[in-house]
Amino acid sequence: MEKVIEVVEIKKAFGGNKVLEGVSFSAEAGKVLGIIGPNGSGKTTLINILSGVLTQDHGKVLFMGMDISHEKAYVRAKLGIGRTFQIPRAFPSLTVWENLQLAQLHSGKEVSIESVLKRVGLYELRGRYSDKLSLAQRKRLELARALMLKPKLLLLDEVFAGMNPASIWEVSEVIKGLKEEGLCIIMVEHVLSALMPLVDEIIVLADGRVIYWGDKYGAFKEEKVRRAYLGEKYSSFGV
Amino acid sequence: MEIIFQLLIDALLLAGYYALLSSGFSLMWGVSGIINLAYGSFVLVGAYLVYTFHLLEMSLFLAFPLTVALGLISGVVLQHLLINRLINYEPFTLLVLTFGFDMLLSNLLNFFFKADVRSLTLESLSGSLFVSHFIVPYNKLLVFLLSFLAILALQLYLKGTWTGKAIRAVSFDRVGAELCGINPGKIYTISTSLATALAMLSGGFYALLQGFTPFDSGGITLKAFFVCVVGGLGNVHGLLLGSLVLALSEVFSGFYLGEGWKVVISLVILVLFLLWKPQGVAGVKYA
Amino acid sequence: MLKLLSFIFVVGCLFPLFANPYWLRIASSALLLSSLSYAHNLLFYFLGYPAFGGIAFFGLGAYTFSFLYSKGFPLIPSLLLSMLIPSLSALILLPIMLRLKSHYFAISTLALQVMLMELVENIEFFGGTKGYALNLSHHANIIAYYLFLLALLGLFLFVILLERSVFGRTLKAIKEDETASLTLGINPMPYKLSMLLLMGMSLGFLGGAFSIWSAYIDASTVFNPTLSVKTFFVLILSLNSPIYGPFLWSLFFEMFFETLWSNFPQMHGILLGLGIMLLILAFPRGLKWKRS
Amino acid sequence: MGVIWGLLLALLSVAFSQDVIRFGAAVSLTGKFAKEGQLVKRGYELWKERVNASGGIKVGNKRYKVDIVYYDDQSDPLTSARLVEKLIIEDKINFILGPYGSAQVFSVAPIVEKYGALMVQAGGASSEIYKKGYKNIFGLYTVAPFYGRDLVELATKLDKDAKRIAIIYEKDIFSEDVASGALEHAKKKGLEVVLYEGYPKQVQDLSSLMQKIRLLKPDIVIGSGHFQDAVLTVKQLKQFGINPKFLGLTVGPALPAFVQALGEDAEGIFGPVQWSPALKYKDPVFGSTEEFVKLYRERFNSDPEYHVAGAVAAGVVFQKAIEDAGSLEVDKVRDALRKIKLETLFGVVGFDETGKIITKPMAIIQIQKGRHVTVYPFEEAKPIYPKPQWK
Repeated sequence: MEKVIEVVEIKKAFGGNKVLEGVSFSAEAGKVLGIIGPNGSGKTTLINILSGVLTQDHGKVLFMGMDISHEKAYVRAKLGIGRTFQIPRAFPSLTVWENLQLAQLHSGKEVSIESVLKRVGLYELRGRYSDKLSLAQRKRLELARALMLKPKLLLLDEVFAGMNPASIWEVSEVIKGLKEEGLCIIMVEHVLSALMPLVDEIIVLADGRVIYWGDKYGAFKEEKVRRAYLGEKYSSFGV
Repeated sequence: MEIIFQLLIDALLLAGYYALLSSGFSLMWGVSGIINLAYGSFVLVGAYLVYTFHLLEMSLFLAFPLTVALGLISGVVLQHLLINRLINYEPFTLLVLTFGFDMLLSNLLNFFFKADVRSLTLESLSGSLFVSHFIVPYNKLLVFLLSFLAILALQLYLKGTWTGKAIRAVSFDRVGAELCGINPGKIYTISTSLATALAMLSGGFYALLQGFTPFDSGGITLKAFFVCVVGGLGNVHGLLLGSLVLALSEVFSGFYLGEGWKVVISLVILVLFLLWKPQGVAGVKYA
Repeated sequence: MLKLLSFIFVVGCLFPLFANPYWLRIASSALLLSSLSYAHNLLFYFLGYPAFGGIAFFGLGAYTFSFLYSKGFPLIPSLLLSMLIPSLSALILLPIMLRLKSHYFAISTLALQVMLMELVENIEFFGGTKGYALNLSHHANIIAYYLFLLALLGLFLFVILLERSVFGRTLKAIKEDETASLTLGINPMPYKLSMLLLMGMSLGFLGGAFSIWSAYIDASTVFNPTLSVKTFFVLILSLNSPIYGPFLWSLFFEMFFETLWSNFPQMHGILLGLGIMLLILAFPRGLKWKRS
Repeated sequence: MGVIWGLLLALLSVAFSQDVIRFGAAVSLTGKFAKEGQLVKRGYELWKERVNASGGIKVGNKRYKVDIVYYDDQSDPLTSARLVEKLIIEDKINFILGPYGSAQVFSVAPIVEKYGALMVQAGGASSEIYKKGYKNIFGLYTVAPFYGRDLVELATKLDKDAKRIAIIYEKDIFSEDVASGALEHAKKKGLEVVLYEGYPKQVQDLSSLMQKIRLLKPDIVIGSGHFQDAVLTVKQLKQFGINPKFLGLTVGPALPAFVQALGEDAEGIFGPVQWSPALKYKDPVFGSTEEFVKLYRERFNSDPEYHVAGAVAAGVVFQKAIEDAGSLEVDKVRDALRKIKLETLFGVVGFDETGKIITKPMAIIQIQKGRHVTVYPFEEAKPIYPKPQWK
């Protein structure tokens, strides 16, 4: 399988505090890669670097074999990298439909708004202004917006956070469907119960370093992972 | 060659005054984040007050403290009547409010004092001190010393007293300060009234230094803004450094390029700093 | 929307035929103020940048026009150049736009405006402190009036189209959340660039028309910060009605303050300052008319 | 009986409802030019009172009283332009008596020309005003370059080896014009111009300039500006201990307020003037210069300045032109003004096609023991040279 995204020795620091200290990994089409780790381990920064919102201090990002390390965010979006935000950023003065219409115009891809809205379950709310939506609905809107780009790589930043179980199930189905269609999906997530069924591989980030990358079941056997995740005292708990 | 030293002396004297002139503006901006465009008019109100007191045969030793007292009171009034109403709206609305207030104040001054050029020329200060072939006008020297003392007093107050520490705490982190039981509202009022008092005090010195008209306020506010942007907010080194840069640029461009270029050169420096180093040379807080 | 536009067009064209010079002057200054507001709104309402110092390009247009016209250039080419030069120089704002937000952006553009004023006064080549006295024909006032009317109608139509178009919605997306719009494939640069050029161009044109209207211009009149505050005063009040607001508020503003000026010129400055304070205190978020 | 009453009433009404010619003037009553502006207004008022006392202006067989509407332009050119526009379109006045200050005249002229009104001004001397091809603008001041030229002429006459000259000027179209006249003449006379520099109008502190002058040690200092500039220049020259042998300042020295402001320090300073009370001319309204000066001294117990005399002359010239034209129509009065050749207390008044006065020379006064004395072109008293040191 050809690698959709490859990340080589990514380093990033804000002022003195180093957030990412040499992160490397890759992911293929049709695979879901989960990224977990305690707060402040650099997960969201990593997503921002992959999507071009931030630029790394050091290291390379390859997408479908092309080096996009220094491409701007809107160029990466056009290439087919869609993303959602930890705190949803819908455009308040535009309706749901207008949000997607904007994405359709600028992505230049032939994707029908109606089908995407139906897929994420927002079709009935298409005329509503996005600041009138609930948190979960706004997350679906962001997912829909990303799908308008006909993405090959989808970056989901804690899409399940704050969602009720029913929506979690629905969105999981959508993600499964996308996976079958051959999308490569990277999910940063804390809701492990929802994440585990979806992912093929897991990366555990701690203090800006990858301390585990591999099959999802092996992750929690690792002593380092438990200590990083559950803290010193409880690391041996429930072994 | 000694003209360079002469210019440096002039710049130093001017820098001392500019530090006091912009201290109020910097305090208000640093603590409550308000850019007070009416600051220049408060300086002029101070100048006209001292001028009027002097006309009424009042000795300056009484005129200045009275002006400072009036400054403290008007600061409290300004904060409660006007600023507090818009404090939680877009900061831009405060900009428009203070600009309208500046227009009101300068036109009121024009209404009462007419647009004639006034100045406070004291016989004792009109001469100059000749040190070998360097010249130090008495009025500039006196204003330099008094400004220095005033800034020292301000520093002692901010560093020494409890309220002073509270003001500095609020200026660094409002939320943090609030968590330790400091009521930011009260601190804003104190800092605004302190700022207007400093403005009026420096207005009195302005009258000693040169002639003034009701419509000089724009130029004064711009100088204070320059010092805060270039020097940076949040500490006295920024204030002193910013004033020195302003004084040096004015004195040297005035001498080598001509009087007209003083303001232009300082504005060019200001815009460059706004572009590349908005937090200023020694500033700790983001401007 | 278009009903109001055609109404303004008809009334506007016929107005000078039976208005005496006094009312013609009030109408002209109202048209000028509303056009200035619409021009500034291209950046303020559509992109969220309060170009407090936008009047710098108005002044630049006035100086370009007067400089060329007094050198013998005919009216139309001078007017065209007085659109071109300010719109190109508006690009100076681009680097500032990229780094500074909201009221810091406002202050730095104001500093730019005052700098331009001082610069123009210091360089003899631009007429120095003399400024320009243009000898114009008797019906210069009428020409200026129609130029202002043309500017208003043009900008008014443009704003209406912009508000409805996808281009307009993209601008608002960039204004509301530039990062999010980036991830949709929107490159904000060409949008900011085009709005800057448009604002510079329309302000330059208004500067040229102002020179014809006032016949005498000097640095402190056409770079006057009071003009910036009057414009933003109108914009703040029309925050919630970008289509009608600027036009109607300008009409009210000029009507009120112009008659005020002629009856008691002394009190004009005092009441203008007081008026600005009272209105901003009363409507900090602008008057709520209609969610247009 | 009824008939006589009717006649009497008719006669009375004619006398009282006598027609009025309204003139308009936007003058600087406050601001930087307040001193000079108030004197110009005083000149207009003196002319008005005298004309109305002697029955008013005769147009054809009717007599018109004179009324003047004043506005204060606060020494700002734009306000001046707007106020004159207000005079023309709101107050419907077509005869404009000029404002004080060349910048104000420069800003008002296009407005007067645009609305087809008519202006006679005795307040702006800059030659720029007459380069615009205006038809309805007439000025009684000899143009500014003569101020500078005569000062340099006098300086070189008094002292052959005074070679180093410094010229500083307020950046204003009058002061720059004077400075250029002085510069041109200084070069012609082979003087070494060590400094030629302007300063912005609103500046109140010239220390940078003073440092330069102190360094250059010129023999002759020419300061071109208005009243405030002259006072500021003297104060700062003294503060910086600069003692030029010849000090010439425009506008300031001619005003008594100059001596009041500076006292001792005003001694020996030269000032170019448009007119001096020592001149001898006849006048159609005041009889002669002496009679005017006597009347002025009795009323204001001080010598009249050239600003007052010029303003009075402006009124007299306007009046004569209206009487010559025998009508109130602007075009007819303008043609009468163009052809006028009138000896007034201010001097012989005659205009060229641009409206500039060409028939009146300048004079220079010096402050001696608190009074100004004409020392050029004729010597009312010996000029003191070099200037006494600052006390």
